[in-house]
Formats: sequence, structure tokens, C-alpha cells
Amino acid sequence: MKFAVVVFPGSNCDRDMYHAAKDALGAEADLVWYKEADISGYDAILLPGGFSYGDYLRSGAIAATSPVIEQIRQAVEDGKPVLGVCNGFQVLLEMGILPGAMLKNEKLKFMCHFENLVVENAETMFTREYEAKEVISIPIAHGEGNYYCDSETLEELRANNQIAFTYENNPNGSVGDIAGITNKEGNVLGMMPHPERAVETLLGSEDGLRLFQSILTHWRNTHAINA
Amino acid sequence: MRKVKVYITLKEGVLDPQGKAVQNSLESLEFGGVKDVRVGKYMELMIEDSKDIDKEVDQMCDKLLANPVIEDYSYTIEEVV
Amino acid sequence: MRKVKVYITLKEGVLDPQGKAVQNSLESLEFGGVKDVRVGKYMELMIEDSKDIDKEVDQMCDKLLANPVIEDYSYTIEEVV
Amino acid sequence: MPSMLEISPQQIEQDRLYSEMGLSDAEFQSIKKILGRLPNYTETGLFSVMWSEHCSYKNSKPLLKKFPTEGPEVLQGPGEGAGIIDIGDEQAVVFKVESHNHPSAVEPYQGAATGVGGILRDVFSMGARPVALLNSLRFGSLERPRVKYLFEEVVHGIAGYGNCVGVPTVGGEVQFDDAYNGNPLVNAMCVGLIDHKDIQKGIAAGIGNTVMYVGAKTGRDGIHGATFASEELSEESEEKRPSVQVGDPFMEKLLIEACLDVIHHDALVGIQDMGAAGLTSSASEMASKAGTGMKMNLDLIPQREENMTAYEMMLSESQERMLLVVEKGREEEIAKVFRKYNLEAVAVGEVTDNQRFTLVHKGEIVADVPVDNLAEDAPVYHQPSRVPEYYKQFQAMDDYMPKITDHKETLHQLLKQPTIASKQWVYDQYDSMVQANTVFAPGSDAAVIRVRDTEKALAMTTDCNSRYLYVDPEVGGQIAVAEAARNITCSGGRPLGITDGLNFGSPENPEIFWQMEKSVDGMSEACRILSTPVISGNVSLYNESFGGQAIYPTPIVGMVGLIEKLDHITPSHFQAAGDLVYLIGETKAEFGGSELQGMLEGRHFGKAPALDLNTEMIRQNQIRTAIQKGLVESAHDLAEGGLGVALAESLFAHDLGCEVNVSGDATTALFAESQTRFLVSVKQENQEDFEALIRGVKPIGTVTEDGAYRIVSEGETVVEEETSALKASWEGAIPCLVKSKA
Ligand SMILES: Nc1ncnc2c1ncn2[C@@H]1O[C@H](COP(=O)(O)OP(=O)(O)O)[C@@H](O)[C@H]1O
Ligand SMILES: [Mg+2]
Repeated sequence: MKFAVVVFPGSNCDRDMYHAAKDALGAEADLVWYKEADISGYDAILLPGGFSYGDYLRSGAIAATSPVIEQIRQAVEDGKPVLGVCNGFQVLLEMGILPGAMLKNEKLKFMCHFENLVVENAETMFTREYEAKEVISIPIAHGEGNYYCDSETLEELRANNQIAFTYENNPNGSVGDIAGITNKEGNVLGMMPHPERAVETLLGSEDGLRLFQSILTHWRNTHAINA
Repeated sequence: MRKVKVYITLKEGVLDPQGKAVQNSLESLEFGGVKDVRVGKYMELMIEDSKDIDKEVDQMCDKLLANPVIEDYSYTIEEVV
Repeated sequence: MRKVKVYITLKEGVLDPQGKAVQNSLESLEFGGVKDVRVGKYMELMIEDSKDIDKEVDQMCDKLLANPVIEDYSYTIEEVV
Repeated sequence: MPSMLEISPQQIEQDRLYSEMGLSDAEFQSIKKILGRLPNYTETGLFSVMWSEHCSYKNSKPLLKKFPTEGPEVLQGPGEGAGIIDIGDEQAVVFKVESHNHPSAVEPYQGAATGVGGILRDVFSMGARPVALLNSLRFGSLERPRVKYLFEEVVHGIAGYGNCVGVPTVGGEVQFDDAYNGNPLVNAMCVGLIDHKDIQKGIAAGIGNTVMYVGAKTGRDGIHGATFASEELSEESEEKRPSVQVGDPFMEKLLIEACLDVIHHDALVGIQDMGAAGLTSSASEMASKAGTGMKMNLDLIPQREENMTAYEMMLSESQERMLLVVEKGREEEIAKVFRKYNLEAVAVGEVTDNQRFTLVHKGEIVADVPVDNLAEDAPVYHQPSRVPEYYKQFQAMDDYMPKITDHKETLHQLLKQPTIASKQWVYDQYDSMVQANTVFAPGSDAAVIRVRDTEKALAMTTDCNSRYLYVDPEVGGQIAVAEAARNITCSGGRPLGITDGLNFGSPENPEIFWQMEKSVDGMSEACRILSTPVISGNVSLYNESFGGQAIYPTPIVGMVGLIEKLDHITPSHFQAAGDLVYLIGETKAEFGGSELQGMLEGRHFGKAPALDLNTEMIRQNQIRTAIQKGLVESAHDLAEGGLGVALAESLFAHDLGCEVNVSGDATTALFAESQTRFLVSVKQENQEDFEALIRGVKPIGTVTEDGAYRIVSEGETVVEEETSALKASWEGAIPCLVKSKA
């Protein structure tokens, strides 16, 4: 299976994502620069964290208007796994692929440390290697991770099991303690915490690795069926 | 040439932690009587004249400048000499 | 009660990387004719009436709302019914 | 010569206009002599910035010569953008520190942000990928509203820039003292990694080669910043202030990636960032270093504002700009590399053979000066020095002995001192983990990042206890280096070398110059004995606030160490109940310049704690050996607040407890700040091996499970307290001070 890590100008967790997929997971992966991107040949799309376009205007907003976006929409439509982490999540929100928007953290400061997440839905193609309600330790690093949606949307997210992760101790004011959500179809996950930074015990946690393993397992299963 | 002034505000109902913080600071600086503060964005765009400038600015706001999930916008267009 | 609208802009000559990024993005979205974009802040304050409201708002801007080293400000005061 | 100049050369001389640019009468005369005529306005400007203290080190050069700068592993010493030290496997570590004190005093957010931007460029212009940032900050008392504002905004600015460019901020230090009330210090350090084959130089070699400009356009920002940084802050600073430089970390990120691509291109000859004195210093230094000249056409410089004069362009300190020299005829190949990142590389001039620096604007020659005189031949001043009265008094004093009745309460108070208290409020705002190499984020003795695809790691720290330097600059200078080395050693590393940030008051004050001399003497001696050459650094003088109050002498030491195996990485806090606690090193009643003295007396005086550098070296070697043999669970150096504070800090990470026995006077045992001491925890099964290695040491206690901090002195319990209560004091202090109403 082959991962594409889409690199926008200002992405800065692109290499971390690449190492997680390639070295920690052992899959094939490429860094794909947004301009010369042809991502049609990849099995899964990773949108990394960072500050695309400096986070100017609103985080993710300018990236969400760049030409590669149409290809990302296509991948979503094709049902490929698309994972957006941190700025990648913000891009998915600005694209309208995931519902809601990001506000500045409640305390208005950037924050970076490990947080405990609760796996709310262990049935998705991104979370199948976790147990339901399992608590995992994953770092956050963001200034605008305060997830907002209106109450109707929140109801809908709940009804459709779209909430993948919540914070055990909400650090940023997110509605419903939300740390990560999927689309209705379940093939797009956006999350603020950084699973790619938690794939080695040397660096404090390997709880993030199973997220990547889940994608791989899902791919193997679907391809075994197709074959 | 036209000068377009765009005002972007958070929708009513969307919490504004920044506004809240400003209000608190004003209070602690002993400016009494500040009941509410909302913080938004203000942009000045210099745009070449065109027939449909109104429509164009609307599109800019819809597509990029404002996020309709959380923000409202308004604008004024001025002649520049 | 008064509604005070405060406009904060970067001083002339001060680099506005955000404005530049927005301008480039508008261009790549094929809004031709955008010559310049400057991004500032817009605030709405609800303040209790007082005799010296002008002076008070000036002080708020000087002390907190604007950074006099790099920003200019202006405001309007409206009656609220 | 040009006709359109604003002010005639005669007028510059007659009205002494050069003095407003910071040149002295004698300096102006020697410029006249060099040129054989009067300089015009632009030329006067060029000399004034290049001959400012900030660019020329005219007051500090004689001192910098004293530093040991060589060593078997040094690949690049002082003189380039940053120094380089070999770490084996054809790899090397690149690092440097830089100050941004004056800009931060005026506009703290942008001042700090652009400080980070500048030091990054120094490192990636060498061809290295920046892998870590650190910062060393000094502020006055947090009870002052202005200080609080500076503190919050400086931290915010560092975070704003570093987080965006994706280089983890992994360490640093913050100290608070009244001496910095009017003049904060903001020093940033960057560490990069490089393959030997990629090392670049900032040279303009090859007659006829093309000079290219990349990055942000030039605006009127920061004109005369270097001169501004070479004067005391005064009420007038406000007036003189040019439009403040605003950082664009997004542009910087693009520049990093593009420059790290372009260094692999064989058409690239030289590359340098535009730092202080912008285009003038980068261009003239590149030519001077190569023994060539340079001719630039200023019409071609990308400009952000209209009608800029030659003077303005040459003196602008707009950020995020680089200057390149490329092989003639291959400009397009280079431009293409940058275009990928939406950056434009523009040809603006050529390398000449006449060793002159020639500028053309609107068809006229606006400056034509010998480049070596401009870049290298600033006057050097040997300032007079005088032993300060206060120092003589301090030396004559009886040893200071604090009187403590309630040791538990004193411990709480010490843990609440902002200089000792947890800095989490600060470093939580920094992305310390991006790049996914951070083994120890801020909060440990030294930060540790692993070197990907190897078994190695790098330890890094910044240190400088300026109170010791104030009471005794020579001993204090030694301690600064020794303390940095202790932090590296405790983390399992071997110190490789240092970068130094010399922050002082006005060198024209003989007592301050004496502080500078003695500090450098002390640091040099320590560097020699601890085998840590000085490979780069920065000098920031005239750190005085309104009214001539100079800061404490603050020569910051940035040190990097090599950890040879990942197994050697050692935490600073206790790991498990049952482990034995050792205190290595002697404790004496030394309180001069101590945290406790400052807390009780509101000032610092007396003698600095003594330091024996040979003992220091031997102990550090022993501890490193014990770590490498796998005998050590944790190691922490004793610093501000002595053993009492070090023990408490060792418990917080895992909410453990301890039961410790001390002998002699309890106040001394707990709070003295004697040097060369280490707190080490060892598994019981390793006791014998550990004691065989470090002879004569005995455990002073054990780590316990019950979450209680207990110290017994001469059979009597002197402190008994819940770890959680101590931790609350330590963690709560800074957030509480920041929140409190002014
Ligand atoms: N205190 C110091 N100790 C050692 N080297 C120093 C010191 N100060 C400056 N240097 C060296 O002098 C050179 C010029 O420094 P600097 O003017 O800060 O460079 P830049 O302007 O490129 O940042 C650098 O190589 C720097 O490492
Ligand atoms: Mg440099």
C-alpha cells in the first residue's frame, strides 16, 4: 500500500508523517509537493500538520483553495482513506469535507504537550486497532484547535458515530471535547492531536502507531476481498 | 481603482474567547462600563474598477475571506482618486 | 449604551505578510485586479454611556486595543436603542 | 559622482551629520583618509553600520581573541554565520546564539520573533537543517506591568515564529531580576545538523559571477538597526525608531526549504543571510572574505516601497532575505530551484576584481569604497577598565549567612521564586516536538534530540547565572560554562563546544568593561579545562535603560553535547521508589549571589561560590562514565536553591517521595549554592558498582513511594511535606504572577 503525504507551502509535519508511514509502519510513502501533485496513484492521502501559508487569514483557509484540492476531493469520493492531522484537519474543515470550524484555543495560547484521548469509535478504518473507550496518549501542538460546530451538527456527529476521539481533559474548549471526527462515509478523519509524533517509545509514546496500522489493515482486508 | 473595506465578524452564538479576554483586560485596566467585546477582522483591498465589483467582492468573501460556518461579513466600496 | 466600532490597521510601511498571502491567494483564485490587501482588526465594544466616551475609547486604544508601535486606529461611536 | 544626493558631503562634515549615524569624529576622519575624499551620504551610512559595535565588534574584539576556538572536532570556528563541530559519520552539528535585546525592548513580539528568524538564517545559510531552537531570556520583576507585558509578548513572539517554521523549541532559560527592569534580554540559539559535504561559505568568489537576491522585498524597516543596537536605550530611542521589522515565518519556512535544496546545486558559489546591516554587511563581507569586489545595481533590488533611496535600501533590515553568488550564465538554474517555492531569485550585481564595493542607482554611481576597509577595518578600541568599588567591598565582606527558622516555609518560598519556579507557562507555548526527534523536551536539565538513522543524540542547553557574574565576573564566567557542561553531562552527553552571547552594559564605562574582561577570562579558562571551544557567538553591549542602570553582566553560554548511544540518555528526575539517592560534591556555607540571599535581602552581595575547574572536570567525567556503564537512573545538577530545591524538582515528574539525611547546619545543607554538585539516583543492585566507580560516596537517602518529601538533619526532621504541595507552589508561581492584576 502506498501513502501520499501532500506538502503545502508551510507544512512542517510532512516529514514526521512520512517517517511514521514509512519507517514506523513500514509502508511505502512519498512526499508530494502541492504544485506538481498527481495523487491518483496512491492508496491513502495524508494531510500533515504545520502552518500552510503561515496560517494567515484562517488556518487551512488558503491551502483549501489551492489546485491540489480537487484531487483530494476526488480521493475522498473514491473512498480512499484521507487523514488530516492538525493543519491537515483545518484544511479539511475549510474545504467543507468535514463539518464545523476551528477557533482559537479558549486560553488563546498555542499549547504543546501530551494529552489523553478517548477512542470513541473503534470501528473506523483509522481506529480498528484500538479498543472502544481505550485511553491513548498523543501530543497536541496547536493554537487554533478549539473545534466548533452548532448543536444540530453535533447531534448529527453523535448520531452517525462520527466522533472518533475526544479529549479526556479538554485543553482548548472544543465542543463536546472533540479531538477528531470522520465524515459520514467514514473514509476521512480529521484530528488535532499528532499520531505521527507518537510512534516510538523513545519519544514518549507509540499509541499513534495503531492509527496507521488500522489504515493498513483496512487496505489489506479490502484488497484481499477484491482479489 | 476602488478601495474595498471588508468587515468580518464572528456569527452571533459563536463564542469569542478573544473578545472575552479583551473585555477582562479592559476591566482590569479600570475601564468600567464595557459590557461586551467582539473581535473580528478588517481588511482593505485595492481593486481595479470593474462593472461587477459588488459581485466580485461577494465572491471573494464567500470563497476565501470569510468562513461562513462561523463568520459574517460586510463591506463598503469607495472611489479612490 | 453605545456601540463602539474600532478599526486597527498596520502603520504604513510596516510589512503585512498576511495581507500579501491573501492577495496572492485571491490572484490564484483568478480575481484579477487586486492590487493590494492589508489585514487589520475590527472590534465591536458595547460601552455604557458616559460624558467622556471619546476620551475613554482613545485611552483604551492607546493602552490595550492597538499597539502604537506598529498600528494605527480609528473608531466610530453609535447610539444603541 | 551622483548629483541627486540629499545632502552634500561637505554638509555631512560641517554639520557633523555622521555623528547622528553613530560615527565619531575620529572615525569620520579615517573614512575620509581611506577614500581620499569626503564620503557622500550613502557611503557615510555604509561605514556607520559596518563600523557599529554590532557589526564590527570594535570594543569587544580584543576580548574575543582570548577565547579558545580550536579543537580536534572543530570544523568551523567563529567567523562564519555559525560554528560547526564534527559528530562522526560524516555529520556535524552547527550552532550559534544571537541577541535581539533592543528590538524586543521596543516591540517585544516582533523583536523576539525576528530574533528567532535571524538565528535560523545564520544556521541554514551554512547549509544545515535547523533541528532545534533554544532561548535565554532575562526580565525584570514580574510585578511591574511593563515587564509582564514584555515577558508575555516575547514568549508569544518566540512561539509565533518558531512554531510556524517547524523547528522545535526544546530548551532555554528565563531569569527574573530587578537588574533587567528597563532592559530585557532576548537571546535565541539555533542548532542545525549537516553532512560535511554540504558545508557552505558566505563568499563572493569568481570574478564575473552573478550576485542574486532572494526572499522578502526590501522596505524601509529597521533602517539603522545595527546602530540602534549599539546605543543605550533612551527616551529618544522611541523617536529615532525606524519602522519596526516584522517577521514573516512563512517566508522563512520557504527560504529554509529552498536554500537547503539550492546548496546541492553546483552552480552555487556562496550564500549568506542578510542580518544586521542587511544588504551592506552581507554583500561587503562576502566580497571581502573572498578577496574580490562587488558591483550592484540597486534598481534591481526588489523593493516593497516606492522611491527608496540607495541609503535606505542598503541600510534596511527587512527580514527573510538571502544573498547568493552563482556561476555566471547559470542564474536561471538557480532561479528555478527557488521558483518551486514561489520565491524569486533576482540577479542584482556581479563579482569584480577590484576589491571595491560599488553601487549604482538610477544610472549613477552612488557609492564606491574599498571593500576591505568597509568590512574588516573598523577601528578597534581598547577601552580602559577599572575595578568597581562594589566588587572591592564584596570581596572584603564577611561571609553572608542567612537566618532561617522554618525550612519548610523557606523551601516553599524558594520554589515560588520566578527564576526557580516551573517554566511550563512558557514552554507549553512552544512546539517542542515537531520534527519528531525530541527525546527530552523543556523541563529536563538539557534538552535531548536524537539524530535520526543513527544511535546518537544531541544534548543542548543555555546557562548563565548572572548573579554570580555580578558579584564576581571571573568566577561567575567559569560557573556559567561549568554549569552548562553539568547539564550536558547529567543528560548523558559529552560537551562538544559552546556558543556565547555576551550581554553587557556600555563598554565605555570602565567598570563595565572590567566586568566584560573578567567574564571572558573566566569563561575562557573554563572552556580550556572542560575542552569546550567557543565556535560562535554574539555581542550585545549598551544594555542600559533610561537613567544609565546597566544590566548584570550576562554572558550566556549555549552548549551542545554528543550522546553516543541512545541508552545513555539520562533523565534529571527520580525514576522509581527504592532507588538510592547520592549527593556528589561538597557543600559549604556559600550564599553570595544565591537565590536565597536575593529572596531575603532583595539584593546580591559578597563572594560568589568557589569553583575548582579540575575537580569539576574529574567529577563530570566520573558521572559520564557511570552513566555509560548503565549505573545511573537519574542525574541532576544542583543550581539555584541548592539541594532542597534540586530534591524537590527530582520528585515532581513522577510524584515520588524521598527520605534524605543531611549533616551539619541544615540551612547550609539545604540551600547553599556550592558548585560542582550532582544529585544522582541509583538502583540498589548497582550500589556496589557505583560506589566503586565514584569512590567515597555514600547514599544520603532513598526515593520513596509515599509522595512525601522528608529531610532529617542530625536526627531531627527539618522538612516534612507532601510532594504535591511543593509542586503546587512550584507550578503555580508564574501563572499566578502573570494573571495577577498590575
Ligand atoms: N562572543 C563571541 N564569541 C565568539 N564568536 C563570536 C562572538 N560574537 C560574535 N562571534 C562570531 O563573529 C561572527 C560574526 O557574528 P555576527 O556579527 O553575529 O554574525 P551575523 O551578523 O552573521 O549574525 C560569527 O561567526 C560569530 O560566531
Ligand atoms: Mg550571519
